[in-house]
Amino acid sequence: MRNVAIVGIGYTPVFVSKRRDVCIPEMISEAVENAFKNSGLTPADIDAVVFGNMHTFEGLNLPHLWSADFIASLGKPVMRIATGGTTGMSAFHAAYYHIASGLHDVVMVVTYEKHSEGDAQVGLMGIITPEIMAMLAAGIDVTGQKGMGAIGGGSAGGISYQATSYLHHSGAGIEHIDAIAAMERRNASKNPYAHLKDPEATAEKIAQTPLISWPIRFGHVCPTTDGATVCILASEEKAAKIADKAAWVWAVANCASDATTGNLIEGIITDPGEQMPATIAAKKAYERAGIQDPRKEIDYVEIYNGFAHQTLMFLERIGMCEVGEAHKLLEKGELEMSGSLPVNASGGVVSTNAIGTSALNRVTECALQLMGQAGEHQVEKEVHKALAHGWGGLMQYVTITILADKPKKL
Amino acid sequence: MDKKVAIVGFRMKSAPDLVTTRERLTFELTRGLFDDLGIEREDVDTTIFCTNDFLDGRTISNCFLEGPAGCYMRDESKVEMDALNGLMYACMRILSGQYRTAMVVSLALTGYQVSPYLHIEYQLSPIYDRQMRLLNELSAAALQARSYLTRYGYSEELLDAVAVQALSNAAANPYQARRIPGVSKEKVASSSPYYEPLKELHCYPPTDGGCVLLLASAERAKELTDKPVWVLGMGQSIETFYLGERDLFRSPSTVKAAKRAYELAGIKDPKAEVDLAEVSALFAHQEPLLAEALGLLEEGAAESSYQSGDTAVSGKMPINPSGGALGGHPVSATGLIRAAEAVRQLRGEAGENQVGKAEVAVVHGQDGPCAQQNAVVVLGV
Amino acid sequence: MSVQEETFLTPVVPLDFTYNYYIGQYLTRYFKGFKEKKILGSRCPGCSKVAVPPRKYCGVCNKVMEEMVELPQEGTLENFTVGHVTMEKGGRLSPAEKPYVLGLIKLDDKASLLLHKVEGVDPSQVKAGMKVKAVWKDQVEGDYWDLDHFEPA
Amino acid sequence: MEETRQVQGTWDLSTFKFRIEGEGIKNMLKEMKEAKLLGNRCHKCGTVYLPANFYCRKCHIAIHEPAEISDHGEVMSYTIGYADVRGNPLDEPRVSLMVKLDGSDTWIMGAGEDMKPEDVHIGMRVKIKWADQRVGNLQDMESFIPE
Repeated sequence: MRNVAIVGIGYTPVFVSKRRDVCIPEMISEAVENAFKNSGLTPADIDAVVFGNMHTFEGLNLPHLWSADFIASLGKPVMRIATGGTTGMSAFHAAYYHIASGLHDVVMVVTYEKHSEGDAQVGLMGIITPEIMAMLAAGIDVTGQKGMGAIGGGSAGGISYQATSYLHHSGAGIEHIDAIAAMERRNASKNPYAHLKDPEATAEKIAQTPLISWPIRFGHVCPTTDGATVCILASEEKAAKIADKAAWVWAVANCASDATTGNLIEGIITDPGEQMPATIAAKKAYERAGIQDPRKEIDYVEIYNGFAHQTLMFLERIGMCEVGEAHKLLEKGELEMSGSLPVNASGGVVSTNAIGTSALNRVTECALQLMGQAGEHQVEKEVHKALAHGWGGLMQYVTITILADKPKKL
Repeated sequence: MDKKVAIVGFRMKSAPDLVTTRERLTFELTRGLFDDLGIEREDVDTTIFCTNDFLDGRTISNCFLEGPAGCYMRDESKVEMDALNGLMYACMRILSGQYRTAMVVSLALTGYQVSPYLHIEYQLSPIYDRQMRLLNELSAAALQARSYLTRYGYSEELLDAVAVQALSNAAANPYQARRIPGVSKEKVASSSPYYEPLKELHCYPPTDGGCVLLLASAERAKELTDKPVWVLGMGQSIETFYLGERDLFRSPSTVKAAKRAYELAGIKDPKAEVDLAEVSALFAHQEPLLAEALGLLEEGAAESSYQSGDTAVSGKMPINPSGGALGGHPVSATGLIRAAEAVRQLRGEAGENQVGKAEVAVVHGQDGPCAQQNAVVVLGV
Repeated sequence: MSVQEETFLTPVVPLDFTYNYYIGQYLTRYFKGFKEKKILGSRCPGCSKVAVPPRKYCGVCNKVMEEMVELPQEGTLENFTVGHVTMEKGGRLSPAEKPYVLGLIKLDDKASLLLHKVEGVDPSQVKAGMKVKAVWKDQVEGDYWDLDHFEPA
Repeated sequence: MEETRQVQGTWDLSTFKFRIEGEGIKNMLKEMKEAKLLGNRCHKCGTVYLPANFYCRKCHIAIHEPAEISDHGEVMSYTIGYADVRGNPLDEPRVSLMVKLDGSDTWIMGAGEDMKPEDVHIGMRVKIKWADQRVGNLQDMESFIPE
């Protein structure tokens, strides 16, 4: 095992709903340029590239091929990773193993999404379209008008079942989902690379947005964003030469549940509130990082929260607090940038969701906090260890990355 | 890489049309592999999937396969490329020290369900090539074939010779999908013209199939098999996307990938040290083209090599003794199938297609129009 | 695990997902050139290679190709193929009504080869090295097919 | 920078021929004519799947043992719909339930009837309301009603 560090981060200058001015590789190249500026490295320093996005969202197969000339990759190994919402972090993990294996020293992760060119709703539906069509033939009514058709009863789909289950088991109320959504939109207003920003957001304001499907409101749901993120990783020896400041990888882990195995009805969603993969992946990550008590040892957390309740729910699932405790921490202000357990100072996925980048941004945002480079959204407490969480697949796959401000003792 | 990671087992299957589902094929191959090795799913530390969303007609196409592959509530990831890249990622995971075993799972049902050419269609630039509709997988390959033949002054008969050798080898290989008994030059030459100079039998057939393969650390490999096949080296590289800027008659990315793989494997003279090659040549011209890039054939000597039988099963540099991708190309799984075929050779289990001396094999996988991106793995016993 | 076809469900999915791609700054310039029947490329400040159609990056030099240059309308057929099939969207092959020629055309020694249709010549008579020239639509609109095809010069 | 024009592309799933697992659901539909629910059970770990699955995800073995499942069960989770799939508001809120049927280890989803949204809760007991005229299709299960 070798130590691996993050030595450079590059974002597109903006994360917005439509980049009408650029084609896909042009947009990606902006983040690559910024990563070189940020790290002081040049294309010649890069040994290998890992590339990730949700390619059915833009109707492009293996888009790293088209982008190859724009991402400083010619003549280098390029690996394409795709695991759904977690793609960005899965790509980061692949880059980590490129280096930890001893085969490469400096590896660049390139992720993007240009939602404006496709349709995320249909892209997501593409996961289970054949199953839905088969169910239609078998007599299901997917509009949820009657009978066995209630696939979530609305556009929020299976997520609503998850949120209900979370509220029931934690004792939290919909007002807590409103409050965490408001906190993240406020945090986003301090992050230049966030999409939905509202410095004046309050729980009351969020509560005024219409309900889609209890307990999910429009104000709880992530936007669709255009943007790209690049992250450069290096081995310990190289990092010492090229970086003044670095964030160090202490552990990476993942766990998959099962989407379906021909069990069509139950297969639409899995373990709605239980999210056992999150618990299993976090446990593995703590073991690998040598962390005994995550609540004491981890200073900062970035949660992948396509929907606002997930910030609270996943804090509990990954053992950062007891079941039923997250909303109490929120009430006390502990999850704020000034609190004892700051979460999603970036604004989270609920504020910015260029899907391919979303799970990587959880990692890069932890890295910025560790290096003290988060600018206006730098949290007040000192950050020595941080945890990034990614969630995706068909709501059944979780990735975890633990970073620290020092290399791990091997 | 010094015998740190071994291939300990594999299962594969190909046919023009497998009457099955992705889930059933995944279960069948992985259960078979576990039974071969006497292990259970808990013995697999991590799984790497290589499937393609466009061919599967699904977003995140592996997320229905975790159960059938045995990684329910376990560790996995997905490399959305030719599965030889998945094998490379699995090796990296083992080399890091984090995992002792890693399984690669790849499959595609492109025979009956969907056209395999869709795979390349969606790789083309949506703002230019896909609007013009001049370029497709076959027209691109034809331009590459012409460029290659012209450059070295080969006749079009070279394509027939390569195809006959590959298809004859495939006919004797029970794992292949396209098995034409008694295939002849005349049969190949009289097959339907696609894009000149390529005809139907110069091109891979639409294929259903898949392959699973288990890798293990040196220590764990000893417990799992008496016949480990070692991963000695690997490399991968990409070149420009733009066909109009590539010398289509050569494959610089394969040259780079091979250089890296040979360095890691300690191979200085591939012509002398390599015993056979399994090359993902999707079209007849690509086999000699890629074999040259791999440093196995003399540049410009392809016609004489194929005529003299040097590249045949009994020759001094057997290329695709399995029959290669002209015998079957379940897109994504092809590179992994090449690896499994090399394992059969290195274990001396290749039956009629067994080459004489088989101690070091080179395996190749490709992605992109005209093999824009290439992966090379060196295996040995 | 061989099973009968009847075991399976075979749903028809009557869905064609639609994508809308922004063409970006460089292809926009190319089509602006078309409005004046000009073929434009972008030149790399590193290797001075010219990309046709133009694009932002030279992947070899990793440099932005800001400079636009006009290319000659006449060039050499470097490589070609005669198509006997057509490929529909979705990758379905069908026999072509009649054979047709696709060529890679060199407009300038420094320029990348441009893939286009070659017409006005019997497909069996096409030779690499032929001189060809651009044929424009009478009415140009700054669109893909303004540059209609190439023909022997 | 200036806005640029858009061009179209499509991903035509209509050209695909999908084969998906159907044995379990076909057998289930057949039995539904008799107002019965048929799944299967793993002979090794006892997990019961509805519809029947061809393998056990926990044991990773092929499974064949049929298992009859009750039409009574417990609400695992629920949601109250206020908007349709396109986000347009509904005339009245719609109850949707996720129910674990007694004797099964999987769950099914369906509409809840004869219950007020404010009365629905996790752990609530419900049963399937069967159609009078059953044809062997999912519409045979009309809804869940309180037990």
